Amino acid sequence: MHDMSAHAVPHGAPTSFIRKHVFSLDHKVIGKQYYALALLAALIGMALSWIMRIHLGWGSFAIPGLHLLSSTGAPGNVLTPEYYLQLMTMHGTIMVFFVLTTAPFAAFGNFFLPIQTGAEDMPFPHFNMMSFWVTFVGFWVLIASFFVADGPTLGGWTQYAPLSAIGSVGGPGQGLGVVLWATSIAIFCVGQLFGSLNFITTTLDMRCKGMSLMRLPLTAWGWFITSVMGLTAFAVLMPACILLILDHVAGTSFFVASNLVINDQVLPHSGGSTLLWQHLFWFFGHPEVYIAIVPGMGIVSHVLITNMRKPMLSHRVLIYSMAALAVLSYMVYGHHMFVSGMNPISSLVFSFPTLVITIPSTIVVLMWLGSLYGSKLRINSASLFALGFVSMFISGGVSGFFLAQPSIDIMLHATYFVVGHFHLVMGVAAMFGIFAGTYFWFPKMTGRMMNETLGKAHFILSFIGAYCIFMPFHYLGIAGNVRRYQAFTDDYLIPLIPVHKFITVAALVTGFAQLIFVYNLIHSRFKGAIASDNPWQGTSLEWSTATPPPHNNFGDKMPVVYHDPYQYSVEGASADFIMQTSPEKINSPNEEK
Amino acid sequence: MATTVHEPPKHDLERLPSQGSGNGGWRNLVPADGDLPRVKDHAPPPASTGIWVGLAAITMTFAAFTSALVVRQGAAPDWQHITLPSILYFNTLLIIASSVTLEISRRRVAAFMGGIKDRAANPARWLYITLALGVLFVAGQTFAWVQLKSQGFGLATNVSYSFFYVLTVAHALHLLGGLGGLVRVIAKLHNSVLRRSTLDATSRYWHFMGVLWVYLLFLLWMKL
Amino acid sequence: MSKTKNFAVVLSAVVLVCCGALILGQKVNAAGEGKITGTVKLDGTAPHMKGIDMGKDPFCSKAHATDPGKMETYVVGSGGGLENVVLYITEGLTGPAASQTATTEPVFDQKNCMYTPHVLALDVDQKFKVTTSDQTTHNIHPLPNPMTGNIPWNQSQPPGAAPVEKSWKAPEVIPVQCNIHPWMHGWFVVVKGPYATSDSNGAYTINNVPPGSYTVTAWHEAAGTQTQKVTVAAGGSGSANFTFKAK
Amino acid sequence: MAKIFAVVIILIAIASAVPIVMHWWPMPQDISVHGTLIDEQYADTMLEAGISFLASQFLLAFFIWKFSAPKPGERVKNFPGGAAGLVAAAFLLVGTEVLALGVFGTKAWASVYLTPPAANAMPVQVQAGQFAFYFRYPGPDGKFGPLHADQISEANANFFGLDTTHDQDSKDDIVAAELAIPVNREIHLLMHSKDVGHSFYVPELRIQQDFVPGLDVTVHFTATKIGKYEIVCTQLCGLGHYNMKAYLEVKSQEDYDAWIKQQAALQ
Repeated sequence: MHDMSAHAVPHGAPTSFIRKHVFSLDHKVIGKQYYALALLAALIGMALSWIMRIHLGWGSFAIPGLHLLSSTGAPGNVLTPEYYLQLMTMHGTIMVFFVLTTAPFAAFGNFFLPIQTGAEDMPFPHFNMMSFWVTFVGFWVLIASFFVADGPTLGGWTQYAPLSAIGSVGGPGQGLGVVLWATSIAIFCVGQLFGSLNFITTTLDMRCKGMSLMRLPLTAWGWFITSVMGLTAFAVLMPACILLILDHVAGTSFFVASNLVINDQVLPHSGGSTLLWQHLFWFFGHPEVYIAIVPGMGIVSHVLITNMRKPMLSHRVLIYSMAALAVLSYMVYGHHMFVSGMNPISSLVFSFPTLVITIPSTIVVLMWLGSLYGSKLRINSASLFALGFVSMFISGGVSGFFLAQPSIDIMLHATYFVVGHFHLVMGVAAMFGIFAGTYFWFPKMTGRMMNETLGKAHFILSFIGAYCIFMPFHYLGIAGNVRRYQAFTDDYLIPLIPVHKFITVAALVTGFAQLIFVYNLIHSRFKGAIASDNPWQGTSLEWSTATPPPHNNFGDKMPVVYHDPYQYSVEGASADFIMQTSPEKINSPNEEK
Repeated sequence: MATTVHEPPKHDLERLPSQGSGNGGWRNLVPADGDLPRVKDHAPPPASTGIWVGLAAITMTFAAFTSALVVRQGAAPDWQHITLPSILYFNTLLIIASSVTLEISRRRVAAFMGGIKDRAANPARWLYITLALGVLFVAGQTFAWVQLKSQGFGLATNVSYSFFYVLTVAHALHLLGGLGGLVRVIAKLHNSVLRRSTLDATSRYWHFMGVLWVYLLFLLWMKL
Repeated sequence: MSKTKNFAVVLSAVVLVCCGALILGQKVNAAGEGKITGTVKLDGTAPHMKGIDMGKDPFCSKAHATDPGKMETYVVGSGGGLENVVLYITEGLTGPAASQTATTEPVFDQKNCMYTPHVLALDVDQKFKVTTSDQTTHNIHPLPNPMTGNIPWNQSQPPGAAPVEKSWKAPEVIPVQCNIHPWMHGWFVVVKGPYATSDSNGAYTINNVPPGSYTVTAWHEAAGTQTQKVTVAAGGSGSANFTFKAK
Repeated sequence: MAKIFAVVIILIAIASAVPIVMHWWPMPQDISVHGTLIDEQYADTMLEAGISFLASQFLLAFFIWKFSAPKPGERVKNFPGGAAGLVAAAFLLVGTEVLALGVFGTKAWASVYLTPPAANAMPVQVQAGQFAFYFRYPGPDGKFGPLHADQISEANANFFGLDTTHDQDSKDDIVAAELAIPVNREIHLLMHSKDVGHSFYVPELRIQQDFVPGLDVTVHFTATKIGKYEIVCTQLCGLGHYNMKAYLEVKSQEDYDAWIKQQAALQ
């Protein structure tokens, strides 16, 4: 194990290929590895959503070659009901855990947090390396469930007990499939705990000279707050998964109640608590939503500031708002359980903090809008995606008003309204944050620029496409369209099928737009224009170092920080931006008074 | 025993050895005008921050187990009272004793690093004793599991036993991590590359395991 | 040298003759196979079969618009003949008749949201097909006891999907149900050796029974099992009639 | 590009709002007594959320249009009122808004969950199982017989596990696959799950409640319009989840009496 010290250079530059690119201790390589994993996971997740959308629009359409994935799940290339649910569960799990958690947090955070704090590396590089490789193993354990006898689990990414805990009598994939799922998630939790440990310690202990906490850029704050949330949330999900696995393999009764009858057989379990799983899961699950979105808020603020050529109206207010979101996220998890048989008084108790959480969210949005006023906005792929994030966050946020109220939740719970809400606010918004970060930092990460024309085309198609997919979801929900149905056979749902067809077409088009991004990413990696050290005229530490950064981030000389992070358009300054490392004296800096 | 202790040079020599190294402030004491000479660099070694972060995560995990136990107990009337194997109380004495021996060892190393050489006699011996007590504790826990199992009380016999096994095994697994840390500290001490922050972090972890065990014992005694 | 050669020739000849005799013996045996026939009746009035409410699936309720579906636990024909009784030999089977696997491939169809037939008798390792004639998705979920060596499965069949081809490894009475249409219940009765299922009049014929004396067992899903001793002469037939009491 | 983007935002915002503003897309009709409160709450929320949505999207589009092409030499400006003004606005506007919604919403919630059912409410038990609902009426004696999990047999249509030979109370219990209820009569629905989690959702009735295995939950409601409605399951319960449904038939008292008589004969 590595020596837990950081004052000396953490580790020398590796020479062998394996230590350089595979089992690397370098946070930058680990960040790129996380990014690659998230990209792979996102492509798989997107392909799954295509299959589901085609099935929902045209239920009898045979998708060529689908039987190769599972001959029993898709006989004649048409999805069976169970396989639809199995793909849906995998889509949700892959997207939430292996894309939305890894990309904005683990990938970008790993690459840029140490650089932005002025550190040579994370304090525990071996833990950092393990964090990635553990997550990697977790991913393949999950993917492996596609290839076991009954296929993956069909219980949904929330895996409500007792369906998830009774074993294969519950349906295809509920035996080994669930065990693999829970194992994968428990492994994933371990990986993220290692990661959070490093992130928190980096932020607290590894800052360079002059880098006070308030001098950290908003991205670093986003990652720091997220890692605190991750530390507490994943530490709760892991024991929940362990108990779930024990219910399967050891015959315990944590989640399975007495006298349950399936196929006319009384199950051998007794006394377990159905709601226990929901409490444990949502105690993790709601902070998880913010784990996905808070790094995006940081990235978007950072990108916007650089492209607006002015700082946010208030640096501190944004930080406090993000922290308030994090704290409140633990007090509101019960709003997922309004109609789940919980004490109706608790529903009201959970409802108020849920409504209160709109206040910090509104403040964040108002800070973005207010800062946009009077700016010198540059339009490029990165800033477009950041502005798109703001739009999506608003749209996804206002539907939260409805779901926060138990009385309206009676109508909208478990309908497409909820699906639309969380896809906009957590899925699309977080994805836009990832895209903004990618277009913004790609030059620093690879040394080459991305193609702007393709980037803008990618943006406008994704923006319109995402609204065409997810806005109609809300209407479907208002009409009472239940989620997690593989076909709509109910009399009142049949008239809604044309809407589903429209959504399917929109989803296919939007999906293809993402292939433009993949092409742009790969093409620019090898053929893009060479990037300068500071292509966007940014001020934070990642722009003070070489492109791409050397092994220990800053070469021979460690940076010294003289200013708050966002000194743009400072009156009387020599340029429209002053880097944090510039010793230039400023008469009236953009700082908190 | 020819062990020497080596500590890299420190910036703030005025710190007392008994305080350990976790008492540093943050690096954010920066005047807004960028007046660097007034900046005090008090960042603690990452190991001492890291260990608190790690302990926070472990605390959350056991808090989740505890709340699961409370909720599950209230969910159904099938909760059984079980008599804890009496060896657990003996094990408790072992783990408390191991904390004491580790603390003695830590103080000796600290004293040595602080320059008070005559009190530094054989810190490694106390580390070995701690290690032995830790191994004995795990052996004792294993004995308790085997004993219960031989009486016919398995993991799935009743939910009380399920929680008993889950909590004690989870604690033992975490304790094994602590034993690994102790082995590492001993190895470093022999190679004269031990940092005080490493020893401090390991001993905090170890003490925490002791506190956690006492808490778990109390919880099991009260609830089961 | 030549002696060895001669020996080899003689040995081959002996082997050939023996094999020929064996094969011929089989044929002779087959020619002498008999059968067991009889009828199965239900004593007393047939129990009332509850109707099935198929309202939740528009296809099913439409298919049964004129003829409401009802439970098929007791299907009694004219004269009290009991349908869906499986008759098979439990004692006395020896040699190839016991180990041979039937080569026909019976079909278990899902038609108008019911199983046709309601009871499908099968030989061990005999292949069978599950097909669907309905314009609604069905799910086929047989529930064998895993301890027997039969592997449970659970898969759905959308309209127009290819038949599912399966077989069972061990003798067992296996209930099968559709998870999507909870009223759909049927049975796979897996037995060793020749078998028959009683028709709507309660009549049955077990073919390919070598001469000998046997115990014939009649199995009904609700009425239970009965056994009788039967003797079959070479090329002739034995007879066994069963009478069940409704439970 | 900036101007195209601004126009796109405006168009999307308007297109999203039109079906709601023009009442082209209402909620399903309401047939319950308590539904009025929920619908009012929904309308209020829609108004406030809609205004917030349109205002912020328009503002975003306007700022993008206006500030994306700065003239050379132009200086950046600060928002009048600054951060403090905006924070105060957020607290005042959004704070009072959500507080009001929360307080008024409590009334609607209380009408469903915090009031006990009337003494003369008609009890009906609903059992959810993979993948069907079954309903049990207590019969003339007004008592439900006990359930025996080990006697449940779908093959023999004993869905609840009733022991009609031994349990006196079970003998006259009526089991049906649809929920028929008299109009304008309060129903006390006793919810029981046979296996996993399910949910009881009738959009027209403004009722959604999960079945919790091992815990019997109840809801009560009064239907006010005669008709046939669908009961669907909204809690993922397995492969047949999409097809787990039953009908709610709200009948006049006479029709209901006839129906229950007919069902009793079928048992």
